[in-house]
Amino acid sequence: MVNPVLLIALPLLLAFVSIVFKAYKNNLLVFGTLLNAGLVLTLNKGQYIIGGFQPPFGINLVLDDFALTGILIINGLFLVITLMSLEKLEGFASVLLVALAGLNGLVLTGDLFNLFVFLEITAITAYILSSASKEYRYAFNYLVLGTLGSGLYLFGLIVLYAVFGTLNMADLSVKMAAVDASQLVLPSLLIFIGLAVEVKILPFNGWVKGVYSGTNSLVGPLFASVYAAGMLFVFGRIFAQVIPLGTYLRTSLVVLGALTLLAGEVAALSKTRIREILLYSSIGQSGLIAALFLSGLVFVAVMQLVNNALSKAILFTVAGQMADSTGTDEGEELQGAFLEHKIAGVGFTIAALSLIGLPLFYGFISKMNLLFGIFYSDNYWLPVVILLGTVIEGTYMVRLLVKLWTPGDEGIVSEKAFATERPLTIQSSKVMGIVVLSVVLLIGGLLPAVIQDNLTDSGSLLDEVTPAYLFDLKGGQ
Amino acid sequence: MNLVNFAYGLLLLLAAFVFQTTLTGINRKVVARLQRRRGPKFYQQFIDIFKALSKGSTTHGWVFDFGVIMALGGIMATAIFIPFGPLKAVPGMDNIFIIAYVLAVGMLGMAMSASGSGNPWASIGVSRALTNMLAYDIPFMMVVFGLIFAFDSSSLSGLAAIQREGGLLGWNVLRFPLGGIVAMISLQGMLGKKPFDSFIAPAEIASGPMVEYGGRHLGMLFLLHEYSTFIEVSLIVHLFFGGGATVLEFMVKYAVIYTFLNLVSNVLPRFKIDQAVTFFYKVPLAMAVVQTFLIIFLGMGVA
Amino acid sequence: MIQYAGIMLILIGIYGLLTQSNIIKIIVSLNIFELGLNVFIISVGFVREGIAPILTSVNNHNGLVFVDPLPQALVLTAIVIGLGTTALGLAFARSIYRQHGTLNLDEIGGPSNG
Amino acid sequence: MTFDIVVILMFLGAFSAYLISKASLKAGAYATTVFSLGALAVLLMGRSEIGSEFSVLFMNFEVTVIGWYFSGVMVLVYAMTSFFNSFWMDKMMYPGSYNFLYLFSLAGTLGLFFASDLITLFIFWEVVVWSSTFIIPMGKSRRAAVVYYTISSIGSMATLYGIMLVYRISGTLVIQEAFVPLKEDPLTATVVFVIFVMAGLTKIGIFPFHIWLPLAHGSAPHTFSPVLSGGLVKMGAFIAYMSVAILPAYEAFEGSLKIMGIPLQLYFLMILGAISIVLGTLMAIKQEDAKKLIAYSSVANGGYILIGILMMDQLSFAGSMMHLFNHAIASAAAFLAIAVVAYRTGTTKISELGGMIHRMPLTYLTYLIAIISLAGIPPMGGFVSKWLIIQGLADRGLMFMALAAFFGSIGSFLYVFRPLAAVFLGQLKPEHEHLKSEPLMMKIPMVILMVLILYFGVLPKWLLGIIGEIQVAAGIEPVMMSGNTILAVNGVLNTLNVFMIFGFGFLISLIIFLLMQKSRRVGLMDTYTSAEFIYTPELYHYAGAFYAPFERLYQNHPSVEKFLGAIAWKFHELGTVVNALFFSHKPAVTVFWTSVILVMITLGGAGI
Amino acid sequence: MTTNAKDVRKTWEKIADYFRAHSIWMKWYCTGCGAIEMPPTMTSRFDMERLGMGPMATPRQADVLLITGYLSAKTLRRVIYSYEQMQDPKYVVGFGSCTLNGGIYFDSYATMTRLDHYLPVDLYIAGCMPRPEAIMNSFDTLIKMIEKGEAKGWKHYQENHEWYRRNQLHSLKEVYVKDEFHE
Repeated sequence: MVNPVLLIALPLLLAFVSIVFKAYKNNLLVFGTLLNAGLVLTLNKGQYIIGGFQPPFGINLVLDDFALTGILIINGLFLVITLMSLEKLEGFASVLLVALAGLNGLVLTGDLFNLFVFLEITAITAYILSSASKEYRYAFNYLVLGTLGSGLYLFGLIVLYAVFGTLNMADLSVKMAAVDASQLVLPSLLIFIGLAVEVKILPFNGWVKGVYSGTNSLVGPLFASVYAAGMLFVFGRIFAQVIPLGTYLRTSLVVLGALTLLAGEVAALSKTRIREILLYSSIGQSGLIAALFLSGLVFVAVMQLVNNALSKAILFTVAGQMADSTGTDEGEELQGAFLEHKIAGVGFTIAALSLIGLPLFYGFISKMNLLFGIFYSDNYWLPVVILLGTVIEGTYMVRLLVKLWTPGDEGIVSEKAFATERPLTIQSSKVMGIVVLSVVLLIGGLLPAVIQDNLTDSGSLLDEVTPAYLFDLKGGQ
Repeated sequence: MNLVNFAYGLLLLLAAFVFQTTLTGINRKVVARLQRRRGPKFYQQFIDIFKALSKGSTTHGWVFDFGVIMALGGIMATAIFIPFGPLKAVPGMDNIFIIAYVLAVGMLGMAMSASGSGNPWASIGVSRALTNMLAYDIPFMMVVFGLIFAFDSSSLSGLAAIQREGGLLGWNVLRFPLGGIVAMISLQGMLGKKPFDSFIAPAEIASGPMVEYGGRHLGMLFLLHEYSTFIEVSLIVHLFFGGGATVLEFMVKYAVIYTFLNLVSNVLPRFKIDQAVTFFYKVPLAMAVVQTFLIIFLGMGVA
Repeated sequence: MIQYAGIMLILIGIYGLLTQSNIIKIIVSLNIFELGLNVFIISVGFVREGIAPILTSVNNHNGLVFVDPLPQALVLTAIVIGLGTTALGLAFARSIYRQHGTLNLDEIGGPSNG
Repeated sequence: MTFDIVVILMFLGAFSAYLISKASLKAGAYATTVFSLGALAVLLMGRSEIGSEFSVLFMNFEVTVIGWYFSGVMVLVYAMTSFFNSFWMDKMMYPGSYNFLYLFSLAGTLGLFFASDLITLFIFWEVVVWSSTFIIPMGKSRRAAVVYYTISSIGSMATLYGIMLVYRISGTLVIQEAFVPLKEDPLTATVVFVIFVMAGLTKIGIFPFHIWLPLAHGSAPHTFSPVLSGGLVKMGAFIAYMSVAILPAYEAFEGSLKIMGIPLQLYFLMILGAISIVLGTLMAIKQEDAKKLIAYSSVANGGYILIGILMMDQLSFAGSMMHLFNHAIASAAAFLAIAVVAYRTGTTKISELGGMIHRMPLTYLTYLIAIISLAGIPPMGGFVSKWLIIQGLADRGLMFMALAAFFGSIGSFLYVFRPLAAVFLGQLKPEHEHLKSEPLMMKIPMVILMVLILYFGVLPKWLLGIIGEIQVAAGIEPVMMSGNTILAVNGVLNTLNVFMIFGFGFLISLIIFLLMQKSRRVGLMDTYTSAEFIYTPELYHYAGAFYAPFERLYQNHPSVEKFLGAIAWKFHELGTVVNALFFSHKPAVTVFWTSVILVMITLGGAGI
Repeated sequence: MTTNAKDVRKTWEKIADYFRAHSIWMKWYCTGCGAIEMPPTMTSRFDMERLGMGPMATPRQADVLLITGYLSAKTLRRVIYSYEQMQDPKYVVGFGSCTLNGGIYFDSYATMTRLDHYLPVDLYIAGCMPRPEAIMNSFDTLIKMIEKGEAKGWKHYQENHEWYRRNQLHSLKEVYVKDEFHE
C-alpha cells in the first residue's frame, strides 16, 4: 500500500536534489515523472491522515475516485508532455518537479488551507514557467492577479473558518449544508474568485492572453492541459462537493461560466494566431466545465475536462512547436504547414475535432453526456449556450484546420506550391506523444467504455444526481 | 395506343397545319387591308413554307440540324395532344401540364439549334425569347392553376366540356373575367406578337434565333411556328371559350380569337424585353393572383 | 476594531492595484493587501482577554478562554508565501526594467488587440 | 444480414482505399469505384431484407424502405462519380485522403439512413459533415468549407438540442417511439419540429441556409460537386421526411391554424421552400460559373423537394420522393459533364468556354439530357416528378407554392440553357481547338446516368412502386398507377404514351428533314455578321451576362448572404470587444472587473 | 440561251420554281441612295407583299440580293460575302445605274463599275434612281424569269466560279480581308 503523500513528497525531494545536482536535473525530472506515473497506478482509494491529527483536525489527503481521476490525468499528461518536449526544459526541471508536487497536492488535499498552500506553490511555478517566453510583463501580470486571487481565496476561507471553525473540507461541507446558503454569499464568492483567476473564468482571467500566447511547446500544453486540469479539479472539488451554493449564487456563477464560454469562443473567432485561438478556446472550455461543476454535474464535467486536457495537450504542443521552429504562429503564414507533417497534422485534427465534439472521438461522448446531464437537471438554456459555443468553436477550428492543411488563396485550387516556406520541424518524440494522445481520444470515441470505466465513480461521492441519465453507450436504449 | 392513334394523330397534324396556315394567310390579308393594302394571296403562307423547304440550306454542325428536328418533333407531338374540337388523337393525354411541358421540348430544341449556329444574334434572341417566356407563362399558369382547382380536372377537353354545360355564360372568360384577360395577354406573349416580339426583332438583332436559318431549316421553323400557334390558341379556346362541341364551332372560335389578337398586335409598338417582363409581373400577374385567390379562397365563379 | 483596520488595508491595497501603473508600486500595493489580510486573519483568532493556548500547570481546566492559535499559524504560512511572491515579483520587475527600460506599465504597452 | 456488412465494409473500404492509394493513386481511385459499386450491388440485392435490424458497437440500425431508397440514391451518385476520381488523383492535394474521405462520407450516409435511434442518426450526420468538410477545401475555396461547416453545424446542433429534448420528454431514443408523446403536446412538438427540420433545411439548402451551396458546390473538387449536389443534399430531405412523417407533424399540429388544410407551421416552411425556388432560380440565372449555376439550381430543386415532402399526400409526396432521385442523378450528370469540361480545359467559367460540343459530343448529350430532366421537360424523369408535385399542389390549391413552382419551372429553362448555349454551343475558342474527347472511363458513368434519366422518365413504374411502399410506410395513400399511367385525382399521365408520341413527332420531323435537299456544311465563323469580316471566335461568342436585361431588373436585390455575413462579422467584432475589455497586460483592468463582479454579486445577494 | 441537258428542269424543280417565283424574300444591300425607293414600293401604294415579296433580315433567309447603289472596293467585298452566305437558288438584282456602270461616280478610283464582273446579276433595273413603277415592273419580270427557270445566275456562278473569283481578286486583291479594326 502506497501512501499518496509520496506523490507530493517525492517530486519535492527530487526538486531539492536537482538543485544540488544540477547536471542531472533533467534526468531527475524524467525519473520523477515516471515514478509518479507509476505510483498512481498502485494507489488505493481512501483517506490518508498526515501528521497524526484525526479529521476534522489536521491535514488529510482524500483519495476518492474524483481525486484518483485527477492525479491520473495530471501525472499521465505531465509525463507525456515532459517526454515530448525535453529539449525545451532550459533549466526549468526543478520548477517542473515542484509544479508536479503542487498539482498533486492540490487535487489530493482534504484541507482548505493546505489547498491554499498548494495553490500558491503551483501558482509560483506557473509564474516562473510563464516567464519562459521572456515576456516578463505578462508573467508579472499573472503574478499580481494570481496573488490577488489567492489572497481573496484566503480571505474567503478565513471568513468560513471564523464562522464554522473548521478547515477540513468534509467537515465544512457538512456544517455549511446546515446553514442557509444565502448567508454565505460573500465567502463563497471570495473563494470562487480566488479559484476563478486560475480557472480562467471571464472577468478574472486578464492574464491568460499574455501568458498563453507566448508559450512554447512545453509550457503551452502544461498550462493548457495539466494546470488547467488541476485547477478545474480543485474548482470541482470545492464547488461541487464542499461549498453548497444558494440558488442565487449558483445561478449567477453558472451564468458567469456560460458567459465565459461564449466570450471565449467569440474572441477565438476573431483571432488569427493559432495560440491565441487556442487560448481563447481554453477560456471557453474552462467556462463550460466550471458551469458544469457549478450545476453539480461532476461526472460529465470530469469527462469534458479530460477531453479538453487531452485535446489541448496536442493542440498546444503542435502550436507551440510551430511557433518555436518557424518564429510565428500566424495562421495565414503557416498555410499548408501539415503538408510535410501529416502525422502531427492528423493528431492536431483529431484533437480539434474532439474538442468540437464530433463523433468518433472522445469529445463526442463527453458532449453527449454533458448535454444529457444538463437536460436532466432541467436546465434548458445552458444547452443553447453550449451548442452555440460549439458552432462558433467548430467554425474557427475548421477554419484553422483548413488553412493548415490546404494552402492557397480563394478561387484557386489548393496546391503544394502555395504552402508556407517557413521551416517547420516536429521532433519524433513529439510526434509519438501526439500519436499516443490522439489514439486515446479515438479509443475514447469508439470504445468509450475504456475511458468511461476509469471515470465511472469519480462524481459519486458527493454527486446528488446519480448518473442515471448517462448516455449508456447503447444509444440510450 | 395503337397504330390507329398514330394515323389519327397524323391526320390531326395535317388538319391543324392546313387550318392554321390558311388562317395565317387570311390574317396577312386582313392586316394588309387594315393598312390599306391589297395584301398577299390567302395561300401565300403555304407558298412561303414550301419555297423555304425547297431551297438549299447550310448547316453549322449536327446540333444545328438535330435541334430543328427535335423542335419540330416536339411541337408536333404537342399538337397531337391538343383536342381539335371534339376530336382527340390520343384519349386521356390532354393534360394541361403535359402540354405545357412538352411544348418546352420544341422551345428547347429550337433554342439549342439556334445557339448551335454560333451566331451571337441567335443567342441574344434565344435569351430574349426565354426571358419573355418567363414573363408570360407565370400569369398564365397561375390562372390555369385556379381553373384546375376550381373544376378538379386538368384535362383540356374535360375543362371545355364543363364550360359548355353552362352555355355561353359558362365560358370561363365570363366566369373568371380577370383570368380571361390575363390569358389573352399571355397568349399575345406566347405567340410572340407585338408588343412582345422583341426576341425576333428583325431590324435590331436580325430576326434573333432565326438568323442562321435558310432553306429546309427555315421551312421547318415555319411549320413549327404554325403548330405552336395552333397549340397556344387552342389552349385558350379550350380553357376559356368552351372549346368546341363540333369541329366547326372550335374553328370559328379559334379564328375569331386569332384574328382579334392579330388586330391588336398590329396597332401596338414593341416592348423592350425588360419592359415586357415588368409589364407581365405588374399587371397580368397581379390580376392572375387576384383571380386565383378569388377562386381558391372565395370560390367566386365556381358553380 | 482590528478587523476593520485589516479590511481598510485590503481596500487600500486593491485601490493601489487599480490605480498604480508603476510596477514597484503595484508590488507595494499587493503587499499592503496581503498585510491587511494577515491582520484580518489574526483578528479572527483574537479573543478578548484570552490567554495563550498553552497548557500550563495553572491553565489546564475546561473553563479557559484562550486565543485561537490556528490563524496565527496560518498567518505565518501566508507571510512566507507572500514573501516568496514579492521576491519573484521584484525579480520580474528587474527583468522588465532590463527589457523595456522602464517600470511604468503604461509605457511598456501590451498585447495588440488585432 | 447484408446491410451491416455494407456499413462496416464501407468504413473498412475507406481505410483500405487510403492504403491502396499509398501504393498507387490510380488503384486507390479505382478502389472507391469498386467499393461503391459493390455497395450498390448489395443494396439492390438486399431489397428483400428491408426491415432487418443490427447493431455495430453502440450504434443501432434498422433498414426501412425509405432508408433503403435514400441510400440507393446516394450510393448510385457516389458510384457514378467515383469513375471520375482517378483523373484527378495527380491534381489533388491529398489524393489518398480524398479517397478515404470519399468512401468515409459514403459510409456515413449509409449509417445515417439505416439509423434506428436518434444518437446513431446524429453520429453519422456529423461524420458525413466533417468528412465532407475536409474534401471541399481541396478545391478552389477554403472559405467554402468553413461556411459549409458552420451552416451544417447550426443545423446539426439544433438537431442535437431537439434530440435531447425528445429524450427528456419521452425517455427513449428509438426513432419510431421517441416522438410518440409529442403528439399530445403541440407546443413542444412545434419546437421539436422546428429544431429538427432546421437541420434538414440547412442541408437541402433552403432559404436562408442556402448560402453554402453555391460556395461549396461551386468550388469543391470537380469530382465531389456531383456528390454534394446529387447526394449529400438529400440527407436534408431525409431529415425533413423524418420531421414530418415520424413526428408525425400533421397529427401533432391537428389543432393549430390551418391554411388550405396545411398547419401553419408546415405552411411557413413551405413558404421558405417557395422562396428557395424563386431565389435559387433568380440567382442561377445570373451566375457566371457553370458549377455555381447548377448549385443554385440545387437550391431551387431543394425547394420543390421540401414542399412535396411537407405535403405528405398521395401526389406531391410521391413527386417529391421521385424528384429527389431525378434531381440526384440529373444534377450529378450535369456536374459530371462540367467536370469533363473542366478536366479538359481547366475552367468552369462560362465565358471562358464555348463550342465544346465539337470536341466532346457525348458530354454535351449528357448535359442536355440532364438539364432537360432538371427543367422538368418530358420525356425525362424530372418531368414526371414535377408533374406529380404540381398536380398535388393544384389539388390542394396551394397557390403561392404553385406560383413559385411555375416560376422555378420556367426559370429553369433560362438557367439550364445558359451553359448549354455558352459552354457547349457557340464558338469554339482557338485555344480549345486541339482538345481531346472525353476518356472512356468518364463515358461509362455518363452513359449510365443518361440511360437512367431517360428510363425513369419513360417507365417510372418501378420507382413509383418503391415510393408507394414508402408512402404506405409513412401512413399515407400510395401513388396509383395502372400500367404506365399515373392516376392523379385531377389528371392522368401515361409516360410511355408521351414518349411514343414524342417519338412519332420526332420521326415525322426527321422524315421532312431528310426528304429535302441536303445541307451544305459551313464553319462556325461563317455566320451572318451584317457582312462584316470577323476572325476572333473568342470575341464572337455570346456568353457573359446572358440574360442581361432580365438580370438588370433585380440586380439591386437584398442579399441574405450579406445579412448573414454581417451577423458573422458582428460575432467577430464582439470577439474583439471582449478582447479589448477584459484582456490587458495591466493587472488594474482585471482587478477592476474583479471588484465590479464582487460588489455586484454581493450586493445582489444581499438584496435577495 | 442554248438548251442543254443541265438546263432541263425536273418536275419537282418546276413546282419548286413556282413557289420560288411567288415568294421572293429579299436582302437589301443598301449601299447608296437607291434604298430610298424601297419603302414606297413596300407600302400601301404599290404593296410589294401582294406579289409575295418582302424584305428579310439575313441573307440566309433571302432569295434575292438587291444591291441598291454604287459599289466601292470596301462594299463589294461585303456584297460578295453576303451573296455567298445565301442559300441556293439565289438571285441578284442590280438596282440603278451605279451597279451597271458606276453611275455618277463612274470616274472615281474606288468605284466598281460593273457588278456582273463579280457576281452573276440576273436582272438590272436601270435608272438613277429607278422609280417604284420600274421596280415593280422588274420584279414582275423576275417572277416570270424564275417561273420559267431562266434566272440561273446562281448556277452560272457555281460553274464559272474561277472566272468570278479571278475578277474579284483582280479588283480587290483580297476578297475576305482581315478585320480592319483589329489590325
